Amino acid sequence: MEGITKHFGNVIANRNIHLELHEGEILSLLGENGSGKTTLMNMLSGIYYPDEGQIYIHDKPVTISSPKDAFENGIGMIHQHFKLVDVFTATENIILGLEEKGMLNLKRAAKKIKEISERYGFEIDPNQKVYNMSVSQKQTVEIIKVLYRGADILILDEPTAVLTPQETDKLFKVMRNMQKDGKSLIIITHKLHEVLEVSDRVAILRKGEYIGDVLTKDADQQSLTDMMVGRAVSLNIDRPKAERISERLRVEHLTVKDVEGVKRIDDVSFTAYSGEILGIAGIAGSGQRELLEAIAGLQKLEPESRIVYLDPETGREKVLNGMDPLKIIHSGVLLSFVPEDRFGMGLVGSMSIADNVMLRSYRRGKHNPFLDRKFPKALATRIVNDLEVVTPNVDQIPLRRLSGGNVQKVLVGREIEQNPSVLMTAYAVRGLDINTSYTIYNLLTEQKMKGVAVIYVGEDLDVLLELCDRILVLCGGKVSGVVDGRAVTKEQIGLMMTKVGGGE
Amino acid sequence: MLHIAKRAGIPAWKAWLIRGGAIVLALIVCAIVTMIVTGLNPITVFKTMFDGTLGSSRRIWITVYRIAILLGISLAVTPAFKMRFWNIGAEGQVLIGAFAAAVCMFYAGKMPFFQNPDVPLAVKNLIVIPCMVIASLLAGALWGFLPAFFKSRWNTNETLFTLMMNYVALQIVKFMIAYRDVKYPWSSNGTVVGIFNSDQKLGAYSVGWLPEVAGTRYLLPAAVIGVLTVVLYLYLKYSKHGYEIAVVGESERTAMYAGIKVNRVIVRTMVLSGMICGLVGCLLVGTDRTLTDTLVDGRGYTAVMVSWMSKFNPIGMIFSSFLLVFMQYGAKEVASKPELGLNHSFADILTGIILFFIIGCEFFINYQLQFSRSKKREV
Amino acid sequence: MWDFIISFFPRAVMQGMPLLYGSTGEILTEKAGNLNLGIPGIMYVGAISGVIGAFFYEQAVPKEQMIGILAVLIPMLCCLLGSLLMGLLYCFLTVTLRANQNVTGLAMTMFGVGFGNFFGGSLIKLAHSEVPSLTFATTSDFFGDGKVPGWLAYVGIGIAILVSLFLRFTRKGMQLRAVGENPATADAAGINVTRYKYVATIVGSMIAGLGGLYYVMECAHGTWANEGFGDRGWLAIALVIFTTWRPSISIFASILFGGLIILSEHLSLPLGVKELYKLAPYVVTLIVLIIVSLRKKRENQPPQSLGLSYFREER
Amino acid sequence: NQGEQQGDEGLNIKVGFICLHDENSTYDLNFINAAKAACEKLGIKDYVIKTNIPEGQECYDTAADMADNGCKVIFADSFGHEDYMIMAAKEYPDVQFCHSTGTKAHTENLPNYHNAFAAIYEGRYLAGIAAGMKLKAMLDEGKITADQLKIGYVGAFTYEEVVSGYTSFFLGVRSIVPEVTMEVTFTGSWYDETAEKEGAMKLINNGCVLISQHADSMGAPSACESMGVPNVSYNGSTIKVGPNTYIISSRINWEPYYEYAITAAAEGKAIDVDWTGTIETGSVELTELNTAVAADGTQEAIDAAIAAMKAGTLHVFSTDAFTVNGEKLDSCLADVDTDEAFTPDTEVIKDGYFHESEFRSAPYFGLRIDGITLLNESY
Ligand SMILES: Nc1ncnc2c1ncn2[C@@H]1O[C@H](COP(=O)(O)OP(=O)(O)OP(=O)(O)O)[C@@H](O)[C@H]1O
Ligand SMILES: Nc1ncnc2c1ncn2[C@@H]1O[C@H](COP(=O)(O)OP(=O)(O)OP(=O)(O)O)[C@@H](O)[C@H]1O
Ligand SMILES: [Mg+2]
Ligand SMILES: [Mg+2]
Repeated sequence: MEGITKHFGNVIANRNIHLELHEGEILSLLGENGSGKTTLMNMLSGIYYPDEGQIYIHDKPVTISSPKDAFENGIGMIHQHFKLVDVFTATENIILGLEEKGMLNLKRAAKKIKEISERYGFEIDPNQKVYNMSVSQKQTVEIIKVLYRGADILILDEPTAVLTPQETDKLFKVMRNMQKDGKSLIIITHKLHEVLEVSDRVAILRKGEYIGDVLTKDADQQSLTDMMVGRAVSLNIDRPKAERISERLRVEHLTVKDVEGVKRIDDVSFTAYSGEILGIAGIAGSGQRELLEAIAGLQKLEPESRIVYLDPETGREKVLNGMDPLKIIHSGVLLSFVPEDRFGMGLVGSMSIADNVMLRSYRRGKHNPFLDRKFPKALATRIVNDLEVVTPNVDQIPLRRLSGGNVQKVLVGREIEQNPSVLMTAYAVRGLDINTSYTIYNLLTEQKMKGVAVIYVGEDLDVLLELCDRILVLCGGKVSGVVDGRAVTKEQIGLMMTKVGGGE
Repeated sequence: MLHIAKRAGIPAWKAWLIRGGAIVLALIVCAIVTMIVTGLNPITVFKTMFDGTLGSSRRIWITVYRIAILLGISLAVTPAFKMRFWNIGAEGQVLIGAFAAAVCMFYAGKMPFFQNPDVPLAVKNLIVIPCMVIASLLAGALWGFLPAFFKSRWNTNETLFTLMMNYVALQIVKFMIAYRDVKYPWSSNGTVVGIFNSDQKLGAYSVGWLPEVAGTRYLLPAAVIGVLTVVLYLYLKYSKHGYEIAVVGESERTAMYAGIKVNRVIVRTMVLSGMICGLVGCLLVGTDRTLTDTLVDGRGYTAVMVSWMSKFNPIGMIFSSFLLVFMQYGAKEVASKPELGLNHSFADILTGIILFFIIGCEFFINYQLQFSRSKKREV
Repeated sequence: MWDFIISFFPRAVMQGMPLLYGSTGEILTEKAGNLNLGIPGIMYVGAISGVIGAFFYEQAVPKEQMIGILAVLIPMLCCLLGSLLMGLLYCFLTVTLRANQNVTGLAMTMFGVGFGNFFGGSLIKLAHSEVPSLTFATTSDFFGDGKVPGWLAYVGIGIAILVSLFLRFTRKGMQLRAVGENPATADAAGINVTRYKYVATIVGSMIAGLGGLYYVMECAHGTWANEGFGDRGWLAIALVIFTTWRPSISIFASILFGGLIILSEHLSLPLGVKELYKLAPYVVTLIVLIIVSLRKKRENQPPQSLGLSYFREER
Repeated sequence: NQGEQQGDEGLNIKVGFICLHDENSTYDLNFINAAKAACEKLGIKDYVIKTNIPEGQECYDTAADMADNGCKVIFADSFGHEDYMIMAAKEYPDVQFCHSTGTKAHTENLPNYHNAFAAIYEGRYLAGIAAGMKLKAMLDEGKITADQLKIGYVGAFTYEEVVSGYTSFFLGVRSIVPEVTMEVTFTGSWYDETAEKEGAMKLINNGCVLISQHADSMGAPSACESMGVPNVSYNGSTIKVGPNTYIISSRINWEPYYEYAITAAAEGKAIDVDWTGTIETGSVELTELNTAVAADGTQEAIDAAIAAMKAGTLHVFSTDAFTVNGEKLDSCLADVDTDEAFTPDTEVIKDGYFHESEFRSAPYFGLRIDGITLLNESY
């Protein structure tokens, strides 16, 4: 790729980028959020068309103006957000868009899929519907989709963000198999240890510009980070021990079923203490979301469940069972919750920052049917200033126009401003770059020191191990164990995530 | 290569300029179409339209009334739309409200108390008119409640549900009109029930008729709708309910997260929508003093477009309603000139053209066209 | 009883066919993610375009010299052309200009019905008939005798079956469904979303337009009168949900609806009861709507992106 | 100002016509054509025809607007317009308001409000003769047997206008074929193509060998044509729809009335409170006989009947011609003066026949005579 430039409105996503990919290599693309990695790759895969610049394959100039062109040139991309049709089977998704003659022959396609999976070591049921699949199964479908088309160049955009370490290892194995097969791969990931583990070479983008590349064997985490951010950063998380530790939230025999009647959470019991961060680890979809939502009053509980809140001032117990979020607020329980899907739950994209901040507090003044906008605006301004949110204003621009990190800061900021006594966060740093992530870690630690019981659901085990005081490991909706964050190793947790009890 | 990009945002004045331009363009196209079809000078045609809608004080009042009714229905559908609830059932909600008001008016006229000439009319109306208002509010509310209830419980498709409810209301009204004849099979009445309480010899004369204010019966409904516009504007923009509606419209899960009872908001908002529709129905019956199955005359659907065209802004709806009323009834005026040889469906064609332009122009507000410069490699 | 069924069934089929055409067209359209509420208007335009074709052919050629093939083809082609243009307009507004589909559809219905009645009225004037209607006695005889469903009814059933097979068993059909479910995915898979949406919607419009022509030529046995078609277009849209997006089921459902429309005329109900009875098609639709939503089967849900416009660079 | 321009060859008066629909409705076309013809004949250039005026407040508004604009005679064509015409008549005493099909003029006692209708039962009787001749011919040719002598009639509502119509038609048929019986089905609508068609289909399936109708669409004629059953039409010739089945049609011609009323108004003469057009005034017409279908001698039989009518020797509703519940009537009270309860008030049988359209112009013949089965009155 030579001299690639791409604008979005006034934003320059890529500026004059030169990037090379050699045959049979695994290249890591590294950069902060919004540095333009996805955009660049999207131009390779034909989703976007560059404003300027030229792409060459085997030194021949090519024009890629649609995904079809990309396939024809042997380029396949696994997108950050899966591109699958929910009501289709794996096979249907895989052959989608292929221009073969004749009637639809799903049997033949299924056979070919079996062949491919055997060759690279996938496990897949070709007739399973996507809406019944786990995240890693969906990703497998995505990869096979690309291989099925005979791609020589594979692009994987943050494939590991949603995988367990074990699944990640499996994926890396597959990637190496492909590499042996002579294919070239580009992988985007924010996890530096993965970069170091899997790739041959690392290319770095910063603010839409190409900074340079290094061979992986010559690099380490610190040097990569420095290159990415443009200055030296410290990579340590403080983990002070809080003094006033007391019981805050007691969960007993919590059981939650989904609409189909399947138990998503099965007899979970634990206690969260003020002044500590309780980490929750688990494979994606092991019940983390349901657990937090159940506490927040957004799930229907089975009768044996009990959620007890201990009031920090009076010390009295309050049972939260059967309360909806409104009742919880009204009963004076100070519960804050940062959900994983920001716009799907928690924020309103088309409203301003101030109106979003108001979401938690608009009920103030019980008997006044009208809104008080002054207070939220002041609060929003404070959040913007305190957390360095980059935004033109707080009461005009729709939140959706802000960058992902800034949106997340608004969300976290609002929840902290509730002065909670329990703060739950789900994947608070998903998709955020290192800098922003650290800001958030510090905020959480600060809250812990203030005596808040923090529950932190995370995917990056390294962070969990560095940040949390205790870690509760979930496996298939059951508690696999609760361990001390200072004593446990990554491997132990990994084992517990896949097997209840962790192999004893 | 032509490339479409989303605009980062556009100043409000520019957006309205684009919309204004689209309307002007649409009017030009309408003029050309009229010219082709009738062979007439478009100026004459527009003059006829102007004359027909604003040519005398009576016509102005009628136009004001029509605007008020269309505006009222548009206001009614707006909260639901803001909530992304595709209520195309205003037609039925207005009609059923009108029906309820008509029933009150009709049966009041049959009661001895209201036939008693010694009771002053003001007293009678003080009883009947509130009854009519309440009855039509309730009827409209029911028509709004049903689709909302099923939507909130089982996510039943509301577009179709409300559409079907329109027909249910229509058939009920037709039945009511037919029923009157079934009961009195010797009647020589047609498909109409006539003006309610119109027999001057009876004491019930003019019971339930909305009073004339300042010499015109149209002032009262227009004033009611005027007040309603302001109230709804404040409600949507500054009230807690309005805020909840906006949140639910954007994301139900976010609303739930914030402790908003989504089902309750959906039902509450649709009941409100239905009630406003019902009230409009009551105004129609109280002013027309009769009930026909063509009372609403498709305005329930037109209102959907008015509301959307104005970006759900009640103030903007005043102008959109004016534009549509002017075009529809102006074109009817043109059609009623025997020498032009047009029929009234011409109004629908013109309105359609205008709508297409307004619908299309939103694109230029949200997106921009760019000519991308593909730079060759400099070796 | 049996006699009644024998004489009633063909009537029900004839009344059902316009609905079948309309719903098949709308299903194809909705499978591409376009909720076309303009179908009622498109059916009017289809009908009047066919009528215009038939009118001028009958005017131009004396009765004895009319050729069957031409008498059938000219109205059909005119009808297809008229509804094609309407479909094109809808696509241009919603796909290219990404306008709101609900509003566009409603506006198209208003326009289409007005268009039909306006040109119907103008032709009636041209025809100088004593009663305001147009009659194509000769043309309609080529379509059928008006007693039992003619060949165009079988064409309608054939189209419904073909569309069913197309959606289920062909590659293009699968890709079309993908476009309606998740256009971003389809796009990334190299499917030309815009083209699929255009083609499906336009073909759908043309099928629906034929329903209008069917009504004029068979149900009304070759007479056009303004407003004669009524609100059948909306019933066709209701059928789409009624049949959970399956044209094959729509064959039976449309006959059922057709029967419901006219049953009261054949039963000799008292007038008042009859007005209430006319609620039947709507109430039945409401009940089915509720039942379908109660059984939350994934496959019975509308296409996921139905009603939304797609812009590749949106996120 | 158009009025000033015209020379002295025509009447200098401005006239307004209010129509329920436009000329694409069978019903209104009759009025519109008559209005144009009358104005042309009288040399009136300054006239307005307002179409699509619903039977509600808009009718009053239109009438008042016409009066404001200088119209001196205003006509309305639909039953439901009546109340609103009366309302306007009270407000504009200098303007003549003429209402076709209405019933209230003779009780309202307004000097400037008038009703008009035509003795269309005479026309239907004559059309019935043509039908009877056809039946007789079919019987003679052996196409049907004597026990198949059953005819059908598609009516709109169970009102007197319709009852009077189908009864006179039936009496006409029976004057030729005494054994005939008739089935009547009602559609519950003045215009419903599908209902009329299916109603006719039902009658044909029931064994009716000839169909007539009193409803406005082409439904019944086209059903007859596809089933090959002879049809007697209404409102105008439907020979194009049914070249092989259409026999004849009766219709009202409104032109004589319009001429009469406009001339009277222009000359300052009083207009009849109730004006009934007859064959003699030219208001009741038969359209051209379709000789390809009609039996030989039909024209002669009709002409003879017309002569007898004019001579006063033939009365359609002669009490010798029909029985009710098996008995010949010598007295009948009809509801001529409209009131809420439809109480009969006037003795209408005198001199051996039922005096239809004499005490007011609109029909009031509501008797259910023997030989006719009403399919929709089984409640
Ligand atoms: N569709 C779009 N419309 C507008 N701006 C966009 C769009 N896609 C990307 N951008 C902007 O382009 C820049 C680069 O975005 P890109 O998604 O390529 O970053 P990234 O490096 O992949 O980030 P991340 O690590 O968060 O995935 C950002 O500033 C982003 O806001
Ligand atoms: N849909 C959009 N339309 C217009 N502008 C957008 C859109 N999305 C993003 N932008 C612009 O792009 C900028 C960067 O957005 P993006 O979310 O990619 O940031 P980022 O660099 O990834 O930031 P962060 O690291 O905080 O996630 C925003 O400030 C915004 O102005
Ligand atoms: Mg980002
Ligand atoms: Mg990215």
